[in-house]
Amino acid sequence: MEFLYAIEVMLNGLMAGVMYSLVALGFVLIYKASGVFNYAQGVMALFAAMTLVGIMEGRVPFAHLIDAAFGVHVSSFGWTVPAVVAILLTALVMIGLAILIEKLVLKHLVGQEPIILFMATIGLAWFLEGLGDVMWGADVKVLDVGLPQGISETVERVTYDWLGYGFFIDRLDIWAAMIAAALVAALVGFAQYTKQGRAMRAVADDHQAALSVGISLRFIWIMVWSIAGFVALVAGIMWGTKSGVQFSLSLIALKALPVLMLGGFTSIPGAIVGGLIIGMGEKLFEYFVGSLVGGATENWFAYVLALIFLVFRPQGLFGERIIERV
Amino acid sequence: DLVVPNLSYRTGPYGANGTQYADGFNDYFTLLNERDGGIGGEKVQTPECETAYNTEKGVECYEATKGSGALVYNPLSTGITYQLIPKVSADKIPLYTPGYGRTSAKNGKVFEWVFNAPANYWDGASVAVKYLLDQNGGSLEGKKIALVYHNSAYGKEPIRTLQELSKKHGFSLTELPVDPPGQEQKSQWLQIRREKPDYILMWGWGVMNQTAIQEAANIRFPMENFIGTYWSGSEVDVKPVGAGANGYKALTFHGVGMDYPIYEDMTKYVIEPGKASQGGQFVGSVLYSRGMYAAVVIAEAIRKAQELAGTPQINAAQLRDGFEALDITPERLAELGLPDFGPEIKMTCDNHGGSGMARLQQWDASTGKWTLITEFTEPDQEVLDPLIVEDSEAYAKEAGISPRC
Amino acid sequence: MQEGYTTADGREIGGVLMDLRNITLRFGGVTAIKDISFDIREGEIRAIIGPNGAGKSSMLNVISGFYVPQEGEIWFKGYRRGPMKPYEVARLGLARTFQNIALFDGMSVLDNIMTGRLNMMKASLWSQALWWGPAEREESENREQVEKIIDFLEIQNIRKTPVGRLPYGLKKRVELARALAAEPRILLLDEPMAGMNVEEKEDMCRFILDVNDEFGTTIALIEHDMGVVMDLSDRVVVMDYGRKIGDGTPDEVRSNPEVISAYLGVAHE
Amino acid sequence: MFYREAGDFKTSYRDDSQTFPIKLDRWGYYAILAVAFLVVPFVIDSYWANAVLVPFLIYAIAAIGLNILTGYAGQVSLGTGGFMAVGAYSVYKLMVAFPGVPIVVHIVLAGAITAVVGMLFGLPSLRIKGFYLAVATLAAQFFLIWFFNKVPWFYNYSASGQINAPERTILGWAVTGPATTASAKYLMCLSFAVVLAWVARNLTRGSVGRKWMAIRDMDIAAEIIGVNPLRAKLSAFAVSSFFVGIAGALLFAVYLGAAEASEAFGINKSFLVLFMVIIGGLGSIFGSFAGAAFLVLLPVFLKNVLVAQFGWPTDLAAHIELMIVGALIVFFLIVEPHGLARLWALTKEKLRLWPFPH
Amino acid sequence: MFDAMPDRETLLEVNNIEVIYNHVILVLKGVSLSVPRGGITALLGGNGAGKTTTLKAISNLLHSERGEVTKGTISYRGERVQELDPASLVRKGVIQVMEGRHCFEHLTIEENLLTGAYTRSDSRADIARDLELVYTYFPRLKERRKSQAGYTSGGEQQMCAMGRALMSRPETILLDEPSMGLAPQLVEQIFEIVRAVNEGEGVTFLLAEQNTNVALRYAHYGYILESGRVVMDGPADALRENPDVKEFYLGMSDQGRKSFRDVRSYRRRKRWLA
Ligand SMILES: Nc1ncnc2c1ncn2[C@@H]1O[C@H](COP(=O)(O)OP(=O)(O)OP(=O)(O)O)[C@@H](O)[C@H]1O
Ligand SMILES: Nc1ncnc2c1ncn2[C@@H]1O[C@H](COP(=O)(O)OP(=O)(O)OP(=O)(O)O)[C@@H](O)[C@H]1O
Ligand SMILES: [Mg+2]
Ligand SMILES: [Mg+2]
Repeated sequence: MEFLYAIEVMLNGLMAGVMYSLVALGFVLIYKASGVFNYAQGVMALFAAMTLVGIMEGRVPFAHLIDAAFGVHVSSFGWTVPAVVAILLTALVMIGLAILIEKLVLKHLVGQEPIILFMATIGLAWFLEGLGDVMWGADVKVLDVGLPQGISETVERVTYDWLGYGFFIDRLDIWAAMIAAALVAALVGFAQYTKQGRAMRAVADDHQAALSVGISLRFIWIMVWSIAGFVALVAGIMWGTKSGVQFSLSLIALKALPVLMLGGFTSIPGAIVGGLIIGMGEKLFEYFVGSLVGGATENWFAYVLALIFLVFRPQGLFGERIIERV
Repeated sequence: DLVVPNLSYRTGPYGANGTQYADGFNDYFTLLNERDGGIGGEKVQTPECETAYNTEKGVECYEATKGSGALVYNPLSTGITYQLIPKVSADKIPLYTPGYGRTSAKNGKVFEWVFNAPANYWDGASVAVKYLLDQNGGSLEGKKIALVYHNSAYGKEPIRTLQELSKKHGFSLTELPVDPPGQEQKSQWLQIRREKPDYILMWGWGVMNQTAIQEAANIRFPMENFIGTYWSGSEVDVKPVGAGANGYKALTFHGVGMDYPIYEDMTKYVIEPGKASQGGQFVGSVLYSRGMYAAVVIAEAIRKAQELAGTPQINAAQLRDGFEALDITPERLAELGLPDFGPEIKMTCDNHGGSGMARLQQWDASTGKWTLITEFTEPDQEVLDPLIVEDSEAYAKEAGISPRC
Repeated sequence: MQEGYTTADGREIGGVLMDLRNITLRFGGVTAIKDISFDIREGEIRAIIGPNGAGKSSMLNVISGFYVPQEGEIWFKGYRRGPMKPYEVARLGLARTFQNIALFDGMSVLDNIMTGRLNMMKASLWSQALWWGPAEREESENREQVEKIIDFLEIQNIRKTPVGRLPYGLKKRVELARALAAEPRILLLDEPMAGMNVEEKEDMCRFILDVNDEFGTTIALIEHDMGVVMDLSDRVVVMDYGRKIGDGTPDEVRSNPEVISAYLGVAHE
Repeated sequence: MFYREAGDFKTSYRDDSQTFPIKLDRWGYYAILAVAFLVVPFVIDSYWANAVLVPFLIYAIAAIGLNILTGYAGQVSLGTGGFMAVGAYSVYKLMVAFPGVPIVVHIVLAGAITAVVGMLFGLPSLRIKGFYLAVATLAAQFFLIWFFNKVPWFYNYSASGQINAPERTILGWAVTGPATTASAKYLMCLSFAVVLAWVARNLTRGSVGRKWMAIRDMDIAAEIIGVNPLRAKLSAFAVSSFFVGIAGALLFAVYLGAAEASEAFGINKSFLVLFMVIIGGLGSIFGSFAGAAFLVLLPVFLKNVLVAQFGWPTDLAAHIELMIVGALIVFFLIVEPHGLARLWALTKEKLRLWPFPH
Repeated sequence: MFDAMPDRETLLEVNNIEVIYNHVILVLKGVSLSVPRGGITALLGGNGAGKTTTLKAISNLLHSERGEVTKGTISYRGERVQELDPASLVRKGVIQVMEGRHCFEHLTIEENLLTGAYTRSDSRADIARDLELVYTYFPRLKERRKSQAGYTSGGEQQMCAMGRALMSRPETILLDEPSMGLAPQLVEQIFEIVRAVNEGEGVTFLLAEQNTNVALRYAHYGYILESGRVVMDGPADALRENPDVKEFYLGMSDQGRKSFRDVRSYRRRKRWLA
């Protein structure tokens, strides 16, 4: 029984890990393509989810601002948009955002050190956070695109018949796992086997050299940020469904960081494998050790696990070897 | 004019909660100004300052507003309250923290400037246990209760009390901390699923609440056995979960909904003329009501202070006297248009926390409304009083305060 | 041949200072160095030449302790050198320059050169924190030495410039200055003259010869300019594909048929 | 035309390596010090002290600390909040356990304890580099906060885990506790900031500083020319944590007076200090002050303008403030990626050439 | 063999450009050149003379180094190209091989070469054929095709950078110090390749070189740059005979090449710009 329970914890850990991976993927894409550590990824997920809800519910963007500036009360257009259409529209918004980011930020920072670009994404994160709130309001929004939630009875029944103990698996998690698998397969294929994928890796290595062979940084960046925006949207949908769309959604980025470390900043499969290991590790640790030391170990455990791992493999599981030459 | 700063937070991790509270607080004073021309003929100003639930911004807001003759502070944050306790003592300005802040501030002998009536965290814990006792015919012997709490100063507050109560009533207590923000609680809920506690109490705030309620629904925990504290029982916590949240219970120390006469005036003087904070979109919600209730108590204390001082132009020290002589009787509440909205509040020099009475409300997902399911209940003072004395005296010693009264 | 010898222009060369015996270095599947032995004598100018990718830089990295060879022994001043970290090797009196200039871009020329003397600066953290006594004294003393080198290499006017902004040739010179500041027993130079025109090469040669003359510093250098190599060096090692294919005086090497076919192409004048 | 270095000759290496080689700069510096010590304390009110100057000075100390680690030694750290917590809890325990010992000693000791903890968490830096290290230092951040939260000994078993600073005095003046005057708080922080800035400057201009910078710019080359990377990195972690620990101690004891680990020293603090360092300028002491000033003052300023001047609702103002600060950060980075310090230096360079550029 | 080719059409024209880095450092102070179609033009000069800057100004890569062209014009095929981004310039047929190689460290040699073909929309087969061609020019690269470029030797990286540029089937190659760090045999080889590509495929070259000797042997026309100004230009043969060039750039005195050992004192250099 104890053993089965541990397995259940592990399975749920794996599922939680998939949810982290969804966020980590966005980081990896951008890092791989521009060497930029995109701190704004979490906020992008929040922004995407807010926009999605806003569109679905037919909210008027900037209602609050319009109210304050012109004294006109507006809140809703009075229509609703079906989920699929809204998702497409939101994806378009994310592409627009990518174009703007390239135009207003990245373009001017070509060739700067990574830490400077990192800082710029922090500025971006603040801006987007403020913008999201001004556009759609800071209330907690309910996001329902029709994904199922709650215990999967099938799994419970089958495992009960089979093992005498019904496992708890959330249906939302099962969906997340399937979506993540599809995303990863598509992205890996793209990065390794297409011309644009190769160009993207070239850009990550050396901006100047990439320019010199005629790779348009602009195009690559817009492309990658758009894809990352889409990934953020997917992460936003999953996490938003789980716990509502609100400020805290942007903090899931913190859950994705140890995943990145473990998997390697540059590896798409690494994001998934890292997520699985972290998810499983932290749940099992909390289960076996957490109760002995007072609980709430999950936040730091993931980082410590990743840290210990890095000591042995400084580039993460699948990260590119760090080239050390003189 | 009377200045009552509103240290609110409408942004940041808890912005969704803070914004409703701040609206209620503002609107009540607007009502007084519009309808009665203020209190005792003096208009009330509520300069608002955004703290984002951040302690340093809280300090900044305090410093920025205190110069303008601030009478009382109500920051809606336990962290900021702790910051402000030494400051208000030095500056001699009352601090009113209904249902949050430092519990042992109930002891007016040590905390001269802090008031937390009608109820505090420990009262809540005790009332919840009393309710469960009632449900179980007076005995919790052998029952299992799990406490899911926000892993912070705030969330840890009820632990001592609950431990004492568990000794007294013979139930077992499992503590399950959740690190803020609390979007990922799988481990805690798997543990609950395994240990199958009879009841769950929750001390949460912000996104942690709805995630917990969602997870409880996911593992099909019977919602009626799941009780949240005051701050885990607002619409934002249950609505995102939808039908799954039906039957969830929470503590409260005031009434809910709009079935009170005061809302006629509120509509007439505040909402319809477009003077409501944020257009009045949250009127009647739990947190709005709570913000309004805090304003009601402050307004009554001001009235009392004016009476004692013999002038409408009171200062902060006079307001403290007003608080200490405050007695909001049920009749007075009815007069204010809020019959049976809150318990009777009676404060004295040594009791800054009132009676500590609280009640329970339950969520009905189909109508989207909270309904009150118990009367105001008295907490177990026998257990609480010694704890309060102990904690406040420790503070007095640390801070070198000699008890008054 | 333990004894020294006298060069054509009459300089006395001492005994063996460093002896590399049967060095083999592999990177995964690539064997960068295959069983190479040679020695460097006190006071001589020793050149290492060979085609690109032959393993010359790797050899220098082995000497300075950055690569650890899978096989072979390194003897220094008559003692076998155990496994050592690069910074420990540096303290034995080895200093070097790098093929792809490894200056500290964020620092000024002066600070870069001062880093060469780090091993001679021993003031404690405390005295440095308070800038008191030993720290201050030491700073001035070392600064004086460094200024001598700056004068010697004629880079006075760029003292305070951040090195990132300097043109290539000057960077090379600053790198040399940094290596010299360490007052090394052996100076390892990896293509010190790459990317320079003749005039600048002449200057560089002059500096190298003077260092060798004045301080008696032993020099090992890698260079692709045959003119420079043949004129400067006392003895030359030739590498190809990780193997040693020649070792001897410039004249001997020049007429070695294997060297000609692998490296020089045509017989060089 | 007025800003000149001509005619300002140095006759010794000692003069040449002083902090402000240009006379005008030196005078400016003395003037600022004189005003800060002799004028400001008499005119300061509690709003300026508590909302602006005290936090500015404390953050400047933390920023100098992080700048030593990140700007000089090139090791990006996101553990600053955790290390500040170490400083705060150390000083609390010391203050309560040894009430007779002067508070300044406690604060310095708190710094020393933090230095040891910092060194411990600095160990992985030998293997882990760049952003991997940055993320790895988050382990310190989360672990330390959890630890202070979980072990009741640190907060003397108080019910809520809050710590409160008791009153302590220097020469009869209260510097901690509720009775502290605005100018006492300010002077206390100012003295620490000035002394520590001076120490930081000394360290960074000497051989330790060069070792750090060498490791930052090219660690392999540094090792080959004789820098022991372990010692250089650990000394950077130690010194940096010492500064950060003192900042944490001051933040808790002098500024806030009460604190709780996860609220006062959360991950946001780590990021905030890192922003200060980058905005101000990596590898610049002056930059640390500039960055701290920028990020402490700007929000206060914007808030005052938007709410007090324009009368906007506070939430809208807060959101727009966030947008403006974010946009300004990006804007400054585009104008000058090396921070305010470089911007200032460039301005001076232009002034020096003025009115004859090129 | 064509010499100065005065009759040829001018492909690239640089007219009196000024370049400033970081808004303050003035590096080029009015440089003019013209590059004829199908020719090899050499840009010579000492360290820091501004050769690299000139090439980057042409290929529009200055931007990312915080440098900008503040005066003068650059035209390619008579069209102003200053405003173009580097990618469009590559599409027009101008590609630069940067100083210091700049290979993509984490990509393999072969992937590096393939990025060179990024702007081409030709079929895979065409690209594969060109890849083979590059491998025949540089057999060493074929051996290392699967290694990460970051781990190859300096010379291998230089070849990789050259090969990568060839992969774009350019009309003009701007070559910055191709000989730096290469073994003598390889230097000859690379210049032979330059000549072969030039003659066989009509590619125009503008090359910046320190190795004046070789450069002038292969180039048709040369410019000598000093401190950001063109101080001398002329057909390669004429330059080779110029006594100043002989002494300062070729290291020859009247007695022929002198030994580096015999340089006894630091000479006061002759400067055209005193
Ligand atoms: N990014 C930059 N910022 C500031 N100054 C620069 C920058 N790049 C080059 N310079 C300056 O411009 C001048 C010319 O440099 P450039 O690289 O064009 O010379 P070069 O002729 O190519 O020299 P070399 O033969 O050494 O490569 C040099 O003095 C250099 O210091
Ligand atoms: N760290 C490393 N990992 C893998 N391979 C390496 C490494 N360092 C060098 N090599 C390989 O070893 C061989 C020798 O390289 P090395 O740099 O020593 O050549 P070199 O003789 O200096 O050539 P060049 O004259 O071009 O600089 C090359 O094929 C290179 O790819
Ligand atoms: Mg080499
Ligand atoms: Mg150049």
